[in-house]
Amino acid sequence: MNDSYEPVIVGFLCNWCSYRAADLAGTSRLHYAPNMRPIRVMCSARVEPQFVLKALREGADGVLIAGCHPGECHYVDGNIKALRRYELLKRMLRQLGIEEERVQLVWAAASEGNVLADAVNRMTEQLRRLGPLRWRETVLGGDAQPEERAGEMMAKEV
Amino acid sequence: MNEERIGVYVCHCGSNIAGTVAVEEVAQWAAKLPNVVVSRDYKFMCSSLGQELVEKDIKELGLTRVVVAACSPHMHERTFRATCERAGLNPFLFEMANIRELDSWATDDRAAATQKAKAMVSAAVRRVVYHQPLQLLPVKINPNTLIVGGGVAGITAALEIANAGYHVYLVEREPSIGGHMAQLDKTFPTLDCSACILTPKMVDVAQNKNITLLSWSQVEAVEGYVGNFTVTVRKKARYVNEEKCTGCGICIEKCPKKVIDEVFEAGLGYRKAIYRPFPQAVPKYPVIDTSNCIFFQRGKCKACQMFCPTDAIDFEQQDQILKLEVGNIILAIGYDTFDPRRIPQYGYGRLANVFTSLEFERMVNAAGPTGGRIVLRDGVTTPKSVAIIHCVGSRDKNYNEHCSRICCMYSLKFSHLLHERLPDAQVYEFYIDIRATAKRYEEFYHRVLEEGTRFIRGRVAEVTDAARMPGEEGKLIVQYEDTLIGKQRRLPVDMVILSLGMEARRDSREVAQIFGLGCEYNGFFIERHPKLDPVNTMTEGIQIAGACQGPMAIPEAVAQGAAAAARVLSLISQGTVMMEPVRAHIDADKCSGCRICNNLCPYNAIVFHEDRKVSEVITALCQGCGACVAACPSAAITGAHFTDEQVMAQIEGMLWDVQPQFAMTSMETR
Amino acid sequence: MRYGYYPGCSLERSAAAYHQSAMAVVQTLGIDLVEIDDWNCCGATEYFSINLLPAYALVARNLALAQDQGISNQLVAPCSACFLNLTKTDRYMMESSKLAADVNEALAAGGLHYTPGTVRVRHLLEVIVNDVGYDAVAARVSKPLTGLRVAAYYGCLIVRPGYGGIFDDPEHPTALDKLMRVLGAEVVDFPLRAQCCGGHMTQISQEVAFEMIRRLLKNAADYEADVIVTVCPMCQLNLDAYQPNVNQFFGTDYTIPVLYFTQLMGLAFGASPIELGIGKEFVDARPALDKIGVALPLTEAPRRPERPKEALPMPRMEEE
Amino acid sequence: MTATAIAARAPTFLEEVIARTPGESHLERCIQCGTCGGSCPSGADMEHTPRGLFALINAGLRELVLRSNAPWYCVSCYYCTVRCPQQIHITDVMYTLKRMAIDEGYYTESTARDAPEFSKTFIDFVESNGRSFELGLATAYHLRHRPLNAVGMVPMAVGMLRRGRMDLVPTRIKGIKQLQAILKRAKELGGAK
Repeated sequence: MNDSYEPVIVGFLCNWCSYRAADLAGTSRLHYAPNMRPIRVMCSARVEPQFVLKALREGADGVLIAGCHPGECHYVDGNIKALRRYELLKRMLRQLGIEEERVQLVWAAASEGNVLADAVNRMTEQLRRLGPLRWRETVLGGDAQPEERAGEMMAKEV
Repeated sequence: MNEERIGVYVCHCGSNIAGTVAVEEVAQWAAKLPNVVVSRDYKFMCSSLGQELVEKDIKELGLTRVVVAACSPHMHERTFRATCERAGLNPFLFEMANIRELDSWATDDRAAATQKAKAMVSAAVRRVVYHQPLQLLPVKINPNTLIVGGGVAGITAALEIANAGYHVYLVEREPSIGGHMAQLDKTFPTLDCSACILTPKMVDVAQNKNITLLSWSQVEAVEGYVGNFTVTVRKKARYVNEEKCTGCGICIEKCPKKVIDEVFEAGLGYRKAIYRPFPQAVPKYPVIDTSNCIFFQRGKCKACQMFCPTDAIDFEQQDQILKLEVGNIILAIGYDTFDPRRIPQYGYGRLANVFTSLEFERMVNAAGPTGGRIVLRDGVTTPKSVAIIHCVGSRDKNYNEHCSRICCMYSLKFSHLLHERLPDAQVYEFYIDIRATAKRYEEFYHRVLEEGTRFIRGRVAEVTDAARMPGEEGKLIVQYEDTLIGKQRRLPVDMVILSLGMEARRDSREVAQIFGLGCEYNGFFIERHPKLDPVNTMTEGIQIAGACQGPMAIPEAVAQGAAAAARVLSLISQGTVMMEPVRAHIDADKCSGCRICNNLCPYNAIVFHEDRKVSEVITALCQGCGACVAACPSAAITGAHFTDEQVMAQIEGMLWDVQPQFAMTSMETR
Repeated sequence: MRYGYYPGCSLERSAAAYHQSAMAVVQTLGIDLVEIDDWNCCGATEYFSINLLPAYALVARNLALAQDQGISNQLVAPCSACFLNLTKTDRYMMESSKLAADVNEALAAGGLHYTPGTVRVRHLLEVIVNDVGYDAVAARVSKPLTGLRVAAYYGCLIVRPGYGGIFDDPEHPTALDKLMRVLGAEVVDFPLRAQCCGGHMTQISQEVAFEMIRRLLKNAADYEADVIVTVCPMCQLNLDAYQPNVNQFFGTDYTIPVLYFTQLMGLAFGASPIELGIGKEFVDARPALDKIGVALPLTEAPRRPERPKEALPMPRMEEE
Repeated sequence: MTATAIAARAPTFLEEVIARTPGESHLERCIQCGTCGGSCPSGADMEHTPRGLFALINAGLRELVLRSNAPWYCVSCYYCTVRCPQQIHITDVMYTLKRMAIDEGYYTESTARDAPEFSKTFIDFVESNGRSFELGLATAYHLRHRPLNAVGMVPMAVGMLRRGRMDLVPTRIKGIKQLQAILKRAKELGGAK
C-alpha cells in the first residue's frame, strides 16, 4: 500500500449526541485523525442508504454513522431504527462486494468525545489497511444503480 | 445553474482556527466556488464588527445566501441567523461550517486541517444553494406547570412559580413531600436543624392555593411538546379519605402491624402498616401499605377503621388516573444512595455494627428510632470508637466513577456530632482526599480537626470480624493502608459508618424515557449545557433541578430549583415560544399510502386519511427527527432544512477533492 | 456430558487424592472427563515472573492440544492456579492480536497453532455447580454429612480476577457453601473464605506464609469448623502439610483437617474413604469425619444470641 | 506543519512499565488511594506497598522500585486487582516489575532475592521435563539457597513421601522436544535472556 494514501470518511453525526460528542472532542482538544468529514443530521434515523451509497460513489472510502446510545435517543428510538437500517445496508454492501469496515455505526453520547475520536481513529486505521474503495471495479461490475436497489430493498424490509 | 449569490466568511477565531487552518487560503479558494460572489476571512466573525461585515455585504452585494465557517452551530448559529435577519435575509438561508471544534481543535496537522476546512466550506456552499426560507413556528404556552419530585429542589421551584401567580401540580411518589432533606438531622457546615428549616416550606406548599399537591402519585405518560403537554398521573389509593381525615393519627396508634421502615427511617426503625413517614408530613393524611396490612392480606382486622373518629378509612378506594394539561415540566426526582451490599468487603448486612450514613442520620436525629442516642445495633451499647469510611461507591470505576461531592462534608458533620454526643469516643475518618470546596466548608474541616478526629489518608480495603490478634476479638477491624506512612494497618473499632455516594434514581432511565430526555451513562439527566444551561434539557419545555442532574448539596439543589422556576416563568410570561421549523411534510400527490411512516413516528405525528389513502404529518406534533423522511419509499416526505437535495449537495461538497469513482481511482487524483 | 480434562502437575502426585476423588465423583454424576494427552505444566505463578512470552507459550501449548485433540471445546481444570493461567492466556490472546500472533509463532516451532476463544476453560467446581446443578447433586446423596461443620474455603484464583468470566462473587463467594449444604453439612460462617493461602510464599518467606496460613486456621477454629474444604491443591497443601510447622512457629495447636470438596462429595455419595484418597492428609481427618451422622449435642442451640428488645433492625444481606 | 518540532523525549519509567505489561494496565490512572496496600495479604511485610511502588514509579525512582522486595512478595491473589477503584491490573504490573528486576539485575540487591531463584529453579524443571517436580524442586532450591531451611523441611518432605504425595523421580512429557522448541522460539521472539 502506498504510504501517502489517506482515506476519506464521511461522517453522519446526529445533532444531539454524536455531533456534540465531536464538539466536545474538539473543545477538549482530543486530537484524532482528520480523515472524517462531518455532516450533521437531526437523528441517525435520518440517514438514508442513498446517502451512504452516494458518499461512496462520490469518492469516500468509508462512511461513519454515529448516534446516541440505545435508550438515549433524543427521538425515543431513532437510533434503533438506524441500527435496523444499518443491518440491512450491510447485507447489501456485502452483495456489492464492499468490505464491512467501510460503513460503520457507532454510539457516542454527548459526553463521550473520546468515544467518537477513538471510533474515527480506529476506522481510519482500518481503511488505511484496506486501501481505497475502487467503486468502479468493485461495484459497477453490474450495471444496476445501487442507490435505487437500496431504496427498494429498504422499503420492503423496514 | 442558478442565480444565488453567496457570501462566504471564514473566521480566524484569534488563533483558535487560524493557528491550525490556513484561513486566508481557504477564503481565497472559496471565492472561486460556484455562486460565491464574496469570500472574506476575519479575526472574529461573532464580534459586532464581523457581523456588520455580513450585514453590509448582504445589503450592498445583494447576497441571497450566507456561509460562515467558524465554530460549532451549537455555539453561534443563532447569532448569525440574527445577523442575516437584521439585513433582511431569511435566517434559514444561512449555513455554518464548523471548522473549529470539528477541525482546528481536533488535529495539529495544518495541511490536513486546511483540506478538511475546504471540504466543509465547499459542502456548506453547495448545501446553502438549496436552502429555503423558513419561519420559526410560534407555539402558545399553557401557564400551568408540572413539577415531579417533592424534595427541596421541587419544593423550591413549586413555591417560586406559585408565588408568581401561576398554577403548579407537584407530584410526589412517597406519601409525603420532603425528600432526603427531611431525613437528615443537621446540615453542614452551619449545623442547622434540617427539618426545622425545611418544614416551614413544606407547610407553605400545603397552604398555597396555586399548588395542587399530588403525593402518593406517579407520572405514567407524557404527550405533547413545549407549551402543551398532556400528563397522565396515577394517584394511588391511600385508603384514607382526604376530605374526612383530620390527621389525628389514632389509626396509626391502633394499627397492630409493625413494619421495618426502609424508606424514611432507612431501615433503622419501624412504622405501622398504616403510616405517615414522619410527624410533620405534608400532606398529613396517612396511607395504608397494602402488602403489610393485616386486613388486605388476611381479610381481618380493620382496627384503623374501628377507631377512626371521622370514618375516613376507605378500604374500597381505587387508584385515580388524572390527565393534567401543562405548558412546562420540571423534573426534580432526586437521587438514591449507593447500596453498600455491592461491596461485600465492607460487611454491610453481615456485620451488625456497620451502618450506612443514612442510618446514622436517623440515629442521631432526636425524632429518630433511638431518640438521638448513638448506639450499636443492640440498641444499648455506646460505641467507644467509630470509623467513618469515605467514598463508598464513589470515585470507583467498579461502581460509580464520579465524586459524590457531599460525602466528605457530611462525614465531617458526623465527626462533629459524635464528638458532641460522645465526647469520650475516638473518631476516625478514612479518606482519599478531603473535598471541602464550597463556602465555609474548609473552615468546618479545620474545626473538626481541632475537635480531635483522627484523619487517616487511605481508602479502606476491608472491614472484618475475623480477628488476628488478641486486641481485635469482638471488634470490627478496619484494614487499610495509611498512605501517608506507606504501611498496611488494622484498626479495631466498635462502629463503622459507610459514607454512601449518590446515584441516579434506580428508575431514572424509565423516567427519562417517559419524558423523552437523555441520561448520562450513570443515569443522571443530561443538561442542555454543563456550564451555561445547567437546568435546561435538550427537550424544549422540560427543566431539571437538583440531584437528578448530578450529585449536589442542598444549596445547589435549591438554586437549581429556583433557576428552573425562573426559566419556566420566563416562558410563561412570553406567552408563546418559537420552535425550529425542522419538520416533516408529506406531498400528498406522491404519497402511495403505504403507511410505512405511520408506525415509524415516535410521536404518532403522522395520521392516515382512509378516505384519500394518504398520510399526513401533524406539524405541531412532529419533532423533526427525519426517520419517516429516510424511510419513505416514494420520496414523498421532505424534512425541512434537511432535504435530500440539501444533504446530497453537502455530500458532494465534502468530497470536492476526491474524484467520483466512475473513471479513476482516488489514488491517481491525490 | 463430556469435557477435556487438564489435571495439572499437583494432581499427579501431591494432590492425587483430589484427582482420585474427582474421578469417583464425576463418574457418579455421569460426567466424562477425558485427560488431554501429553499436557505440560502451566507454569504456576512462577513463569510469568521471569519471561513473558515463553510463559504464555507454555500455557498455550495445552490450549492447542485441547483444541486439536477434539475431546470437547470445554476444558476442565480442578486446580485454581491452572484454571487462572489457562483462562488468562486465552483471554489476553483474544484481547491482543499482537500477543496471539507472537504466541502462535512460538507454537509453530512445535507444529501447533491455537485460535483464541476456541477452548472454554472451566473450574471443576463451576462445572459441578452450573452444569450438573445442586438438585442433581442432591439426588445422589445417600449418606448426608449431617453434623459435620464445614468451613468452605475458596481461596483466590477460582473467583479472582475472573478472566474466564465471573462465576461467583470475588469477595464473598457462596457456591461452595451451597454445595456443602446440599451434601447435608453444616456450613460455618468463614469470613476469610476467599483470602490467600500463602501461595508460593512458603518457599520464599516462611514467616509471611505461615502468618497467612495461621489467619485462616484461626478463623476456621473461631467458627468451630470440623474441617476446611478446598477447591485447589495449593490451598490444601499449604493449610494441611504446613499446619504442624505453623503450630510450631506460633505455639498454636490447630488440628483442622483440610479436604478437597470432591472428597466430601464422594463421602456423601457413599464412596469409601480409601477410594477418595482420604488418609493422605497430614492432619488426620478421621476424628472429624466420625462426627458425620452423629446428632449434635445441645451446643447447636441458637446461633445468634437472643436480640434485646431495644435492638435496632438488622439490614438484610441480599438486596430485594 | 510549520510549528517547531520538539525532539521525541525518552519514555518515562512509568511509560516503560506500562509498555512492558500485556494488555491495558491503566497504571497511569493511579490515584494513590491505598486500596491495594490495604488489601494485600503480604502487604504488611513488603518494603513498599503496591501504592507506594506506583508513587516511586511515577517519580522515576527506578532503582528503588526494582530493588524492592514488594513484587516478589506478591502472592497473585488478585485482591488488589478486583478492588482497585481505577481498575488497574496491579497483579500484572507486579509480574512486569519482577521481569524488569531480573532483566536489569536489581533483584540480586533485593531482600527477596531468593524468590526469583525459586521461580528459576521451578522453571528449569518445567523446561527440562514439561512438568513440575516437587521433590526435586524443594531439594534443589533449598539446598542451593536455604541449606538451613532444607533441614527444617525434611519432616514435611518425608511426610509427603510417606503419604505418596511426592515422587522420587520426575515425570517427563512425551513431547518435551516439541515444548522446548516452542519455548526456544518464544524466548527469541520475546528478546529475553
